[in-house]
Amino acid sequence: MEVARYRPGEDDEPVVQGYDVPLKPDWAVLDGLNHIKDQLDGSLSYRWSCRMGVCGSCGMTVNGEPRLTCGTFLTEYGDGPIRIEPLKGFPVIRDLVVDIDGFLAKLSSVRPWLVREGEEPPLTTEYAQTPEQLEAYKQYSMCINCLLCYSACPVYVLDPDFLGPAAIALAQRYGLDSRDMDDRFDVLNQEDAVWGCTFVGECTRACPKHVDPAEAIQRYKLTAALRSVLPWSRR
Amino acid sequence: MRRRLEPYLWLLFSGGGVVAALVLPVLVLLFGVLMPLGVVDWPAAGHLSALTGSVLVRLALLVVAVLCLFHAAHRVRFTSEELLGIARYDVLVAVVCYGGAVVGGIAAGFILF
Amino acid sequence: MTQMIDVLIVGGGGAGLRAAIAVAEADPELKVAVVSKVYPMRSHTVSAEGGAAAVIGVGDTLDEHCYDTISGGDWLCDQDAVEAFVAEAPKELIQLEHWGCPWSREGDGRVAVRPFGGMKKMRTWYAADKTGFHLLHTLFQTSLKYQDLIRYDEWYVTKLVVDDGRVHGVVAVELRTGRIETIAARSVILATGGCGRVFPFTTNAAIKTGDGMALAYRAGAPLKDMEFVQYHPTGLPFTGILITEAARAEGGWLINKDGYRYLQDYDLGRPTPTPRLRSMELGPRDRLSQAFVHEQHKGRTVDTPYGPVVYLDLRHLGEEKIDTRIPFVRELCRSYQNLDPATELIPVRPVVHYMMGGVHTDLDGATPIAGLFAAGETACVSINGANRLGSNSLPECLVFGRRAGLAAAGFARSHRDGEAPAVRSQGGDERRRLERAREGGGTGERIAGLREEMQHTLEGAAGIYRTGDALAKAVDTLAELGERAAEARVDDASATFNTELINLLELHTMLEVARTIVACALNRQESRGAHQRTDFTARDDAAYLAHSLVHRAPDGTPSVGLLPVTITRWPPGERVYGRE
Amino acid sequence: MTGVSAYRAPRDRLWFARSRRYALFVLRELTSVLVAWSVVFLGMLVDALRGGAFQEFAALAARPWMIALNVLALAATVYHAVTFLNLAPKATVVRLDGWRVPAWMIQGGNHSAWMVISVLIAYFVLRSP
Ligand SMILES: Cc1cc2nc3c(=O)[nH]c(=O)nc-3n(C[C@H](O)[C@H](O)[C@H](O)COP(=O)(O)OP(=O)(O)OC[C@H]3O[C@@H](n4cnc5c(N)ncnc54)[C@H](O)[C@@H]3O)c2cc1C
Ligand code: SF4
Ligand code: F3S
Ligand code: FES
Repeated sequence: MEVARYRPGEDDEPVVQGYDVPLKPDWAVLDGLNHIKDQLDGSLSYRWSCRMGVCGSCGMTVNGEPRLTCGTFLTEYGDGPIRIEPLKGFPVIRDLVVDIDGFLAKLSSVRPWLVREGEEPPLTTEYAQTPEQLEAYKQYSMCINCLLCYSACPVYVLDPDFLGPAAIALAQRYGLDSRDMDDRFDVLNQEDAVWGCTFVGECTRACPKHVDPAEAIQRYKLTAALRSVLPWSRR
Repeated sequence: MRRRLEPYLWLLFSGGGVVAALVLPVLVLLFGVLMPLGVVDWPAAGHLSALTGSVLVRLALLVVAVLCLFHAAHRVRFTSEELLGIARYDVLVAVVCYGGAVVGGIAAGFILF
Repeated sequence: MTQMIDVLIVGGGGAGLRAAIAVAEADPELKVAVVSKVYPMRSHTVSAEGGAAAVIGVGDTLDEHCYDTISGGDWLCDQDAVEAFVAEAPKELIQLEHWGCPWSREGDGRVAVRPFGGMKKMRTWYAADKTGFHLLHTLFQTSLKYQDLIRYDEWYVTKLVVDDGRVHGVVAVELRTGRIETIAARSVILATGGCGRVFPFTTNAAIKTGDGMALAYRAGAPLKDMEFVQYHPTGLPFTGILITEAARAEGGWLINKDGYRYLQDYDLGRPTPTPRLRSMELGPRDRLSQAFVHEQHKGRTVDTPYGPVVYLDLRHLGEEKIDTRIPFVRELCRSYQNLDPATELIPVRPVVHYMMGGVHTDLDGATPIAGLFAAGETACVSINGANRLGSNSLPECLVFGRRAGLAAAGFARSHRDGEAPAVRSQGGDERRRLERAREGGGTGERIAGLREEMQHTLEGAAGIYRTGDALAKAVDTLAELGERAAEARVDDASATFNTELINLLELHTMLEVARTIVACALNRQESRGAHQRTDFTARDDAAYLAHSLVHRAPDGTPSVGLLPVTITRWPPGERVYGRE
Repeated sequence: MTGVSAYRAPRDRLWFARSRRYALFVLRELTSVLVAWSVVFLGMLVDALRGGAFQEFAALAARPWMIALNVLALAATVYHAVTFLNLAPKATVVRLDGWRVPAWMIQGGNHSAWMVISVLIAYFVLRSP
């Protein structure tokens, strides 16, 4: 495995370090990294936790492609070498660890919570929602914030101010929820938001959870355009 | 200001994309490739003139031309910004691109009417 | 030195975030902070699959949920806690619905429920089979609404500042910069989750290292019922990835190498084609995991490179049901086991899953240390007793997260004094200790080797079945491992994102917790729920209808005592499954 | 809070050459240049018709470089049509009774419409007077 190392203060830019890792059929790339950390070089830093593809922390660039390392297997790459780099498009804090605070700020900016007007009903009954209404946004609620889509999107990589695929998909997740009363037009109808996307579509390809953020964005473009043409129509 | 324009530009772009997809390939195939190569004969000039004689057809052609040009302008704007990294000059690029489309549209209008 | 925090919450999982929102809602004037060693939405609550139990259905009653919980816990639950829990759980799940949680629905728009192990009625709410994921993201995203909420993301808490029986704050390392800070606080809530990583084979994420338990224990608070470690009967071999109980609730069967539904041999009822509540595959987890060990001894399991397995059979459910009810199970099997459960058998074996024990608290999450609270898996309010029922834990995080939040807010409001001198002095000591750990390097063995040795010691001595001899030996092994760990080798002297230092600190906390598990298990000379002694095979209510309470003695060794169980309305009885 | 020492990769000038799919995307976007050319070309045709210079136009169109250019334009407009009509269902999610019309149906509909319109245009152009 060829692993990009970056030690702030020591390196001016990432350098590649090679390690010999046994090729075991059951091993994910993450198991390979753990082998390095546990047996060969304790100073390698990277994030991981659930190793079942749901916590979203182990995204890295594997042979040029953004992948979840816990769900990518060594055997996919034959005898190697496999090159592991941090996710593209983000500042690198150390080794394979990138700075994602920018994304968290973007996420907060789209109001990713249920917006209601008026009194909240008592805690004895739920809001009704049919399976069809659930289906309307369900897909967009599956995002694990792994940020592979950002790393795959050239628009984001060129311009870090772009609101980006996952944040817009999550805005749509609430926007299309039958219980929500906000359309998030003010934040989404922006040049750095949906209009920044040129529909490269790589975000959807990279997404391990089939969220299809590209679709979420294009749908909002139509919504926003219709809303602009017919100002009295809300959603 | 730009923010409020963006949705309209996108509508024009999308409309242009659809129109371009539906009508351009066959026209280019006929007039640009098959006829010049002699695979099919050029129709009589009179027939074509008659076709474009009707105001309705000419209006339709104008719409097609304008939309397609807008479509192209929009894409050229973004692609050039992405390829050349000149997004910071977006306003200028936009003026040039859409301006080109407007000029083209006016020219089309002159030709047709 | 930073500002004075009113309520400082350590942990951004289900319990921690629920507590934070409760405080923010109750009193916007209070300064609330959440410290978490991972970004909150990465917390392990995200992995919970099956569901969350609360009574809503017609024909179900609070008393029945209480009874299922108490009998499931082999009468070691505090019944006043269970009653409070059961009564508040429905409100919490509805609250979550109001915050947008995408619960699965019935055709008419009501929330749907499914059956679950050890539950007599269908009362488990679910969001397909990603319940914890949706719950956590809903909580996290809702918490973003409270813009005054302070977050310390990727900060690792190393110590509680306690002076004169009262908590005054915490010391924490910021991973990104290596900065060591003392955060002064009027009250602290521990919500750091479980400690499955002290075992070698677990469903738990890498972050589940029992930090909160060790923090409280070192600060002088007792831990409770640490011997009760839940094995989940269906983990995938090698990875330990969990195949949720929902797979059995939807009708999956457990079969041995002869294709025989072996649970019928272990007093869990007769096999029926469709699932029956509290019977066979829907029995409680302790009994199912124990049945596996017996099958293994009878030679009716299948050997694989990763140990013996039995099979979970979902084939008869059909593709459509699998895809709508338990799609994540199929996804996990495909990506991690390379098989399709619609047509193939899933190899499974028992896997360490959940910690019934934890920091001793009362019904409001308060520990014996003033101002210190605990909630979630790290706490032991004692609703789980000797064995937790599946789907009780997520609502536990919510109910007691909220309660702890409100209680801590109350505490902070009534203690408006300024910063205690201990903050500065203890903070300084801890900083020097950490700096030494980072720079000293250590000369001994690798962290990973020590960790593995500890894990195997625990598995050998404190697994599904335990004996006094093995436990006594483990006490010595762990003490010796503790000494070796103090000398462990650290390659990484960098301040920036030094995960090796964190690994070392986690090893120390795990060793601390491991020693309490073994000590409690050694002390309890009976078999109850998840604690099965082959040298004391019967339940002994006369001597042990009591919680284990373990304190840290001044020399660092655990000292175990007993504390009576609160019984309100359900006197101890026999645990009956599969029979009417 | 951003650490002072975080490393930012410099702008990658050749990002579009890094993967086949990026290149295909850029190609898709660049079809727009030839779309514009096609409009210009057809404009010239109409202009020639109305100015009575049809023969000159036909001669110009028959120049080899012109044919080559138009073959390229044909390829580009076809590529544009295929990609654009395929992507259309992304923006327009159609639901009937809560049932989401699958993308392939919308795409199929789009492509059928394209064929029908093409045939109609060809018919009107080629129909002998
Ligand atoms: C695979 C799996 C499936 C499960 N399925 C179900 C189910 O279907 N139903 C059910 O009811 N229960 C289920 N459970 C159990 C349930 O998910 C957990 O008990 C519960 O989520 C624990 O939540 P928590 O908030 O206590 O802790 P966690 O979610 O584990 O959060 C711990 C938090 O503490 C932080 N932290 C820890 N140590 C430190 C430190 N030193 N410094 C700073 N921060 C720290 C972490 O960063 C994290 O934010 C499941 C568990 C597993 C493992
Ligand atoms: S949309 Fe997909 S790729 Fe992007 S962050 Fe979410 S899960 Fe990851
Ligand atoms: S890759 Fe980027 S440009 Fe749009 S469609 Fe996806 S966000
Ligand atoms: S480790 Fe959690 S997604 Fe890979």
